[in-house]
Amino acid sequence: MAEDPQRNFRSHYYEKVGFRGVEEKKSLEILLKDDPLDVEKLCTFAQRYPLPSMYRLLVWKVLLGILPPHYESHSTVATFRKEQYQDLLQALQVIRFVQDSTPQVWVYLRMYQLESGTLPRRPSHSLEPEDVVFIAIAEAMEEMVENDVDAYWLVKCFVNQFNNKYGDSVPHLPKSLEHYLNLEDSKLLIHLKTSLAMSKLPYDLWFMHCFAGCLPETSVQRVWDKIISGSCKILVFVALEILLTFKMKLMAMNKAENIAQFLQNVSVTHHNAALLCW
Amino acid sequence: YLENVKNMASGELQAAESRYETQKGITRTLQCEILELYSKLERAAPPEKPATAE
Amino acid sequence: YLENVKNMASGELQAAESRYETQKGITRTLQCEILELYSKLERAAPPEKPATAE
Repeated sequence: MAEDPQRNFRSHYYEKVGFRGVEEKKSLEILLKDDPLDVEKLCTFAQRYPLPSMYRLLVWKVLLGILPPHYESHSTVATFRKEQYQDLLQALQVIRFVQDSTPQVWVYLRMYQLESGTLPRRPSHSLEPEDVVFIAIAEAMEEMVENDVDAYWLVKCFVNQFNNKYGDSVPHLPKSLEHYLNLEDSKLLIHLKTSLAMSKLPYDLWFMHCFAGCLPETSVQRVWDKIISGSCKILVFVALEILLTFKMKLMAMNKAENIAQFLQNVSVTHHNAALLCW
Repeated sequence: YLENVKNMASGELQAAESRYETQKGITRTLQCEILELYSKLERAAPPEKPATAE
Repeated sequence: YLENVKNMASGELQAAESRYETQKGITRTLQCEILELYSKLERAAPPEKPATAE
């Protein structure tokens, strides 16, 4: 990108006064005029900028392969997707895994299990850890997306993509967080280490639930923009941001349990502006 | 352009394929359910004298 | 040649379509079977007191 200081200043200014993304929106609109869509360019865009909310659903679907790059195929493929959803739902109703009273995210979980051949023998079977992750992601997605068919496909493809692409990296993310925290604020790291909190941070919530239910929806969407477009590093940086934002509070706590508890509940108690501005 | 047509077709074909595979998975699940229901039924109402079981 | 590619693609899609429909027919049959088994089971072992039905 050409570095025009004047323009950058303006963009910066827009950001401050709430016009953030006027230029980004225009450049995305140009990309969306391509037919077929250039998936790689869309990924690059989403890596750099938050997606404008009016185009987020379309871009996510294309990046996750729910819709193909050719606009001409969209209606045919959307019909197939819908039928697949309905087939699953109907089968689950017949075998009584899904009833009218079943919460929507549970319906999604059962559909996903049926598709991946992991449906338990009975609905009462207790949840596996990966089911808990699925439910958390599904709950957040359900808030973001109105249409059930879209929501199911997005959760399913998000979870699949995440596991396939980042499954091997996730175990290393805590180490990576430690590395960056050491660079940014070694005092805080030392404090967290001496209080034995480093191993007890809410890593599941951050690195597996991808901040679902932990950050405000708009922040989660921005994190997911990056994940869907091909990088899970963002998870480390957001976790780092959380630690730095609450440094004072964390420094005042000495018990690992208290630190872990505090960070686990950050979402509920603090919608800190700093978390929205990265 | 030709490549384009091919890619377009493959997008649709993949979606059709996924719909089919899911349907196959559904069939498998339903078959298991049927077997289980039969065995439950046999336990509930032994086949020797199904009329008296009620 | 282009026409050829298009025809081939649509042929493949139709084949996928028909495979899907067949599978769906099987599913439908199995679903009916399950519904029937459930109703038999309920008659054999009323859900109110399943333990005493045997």
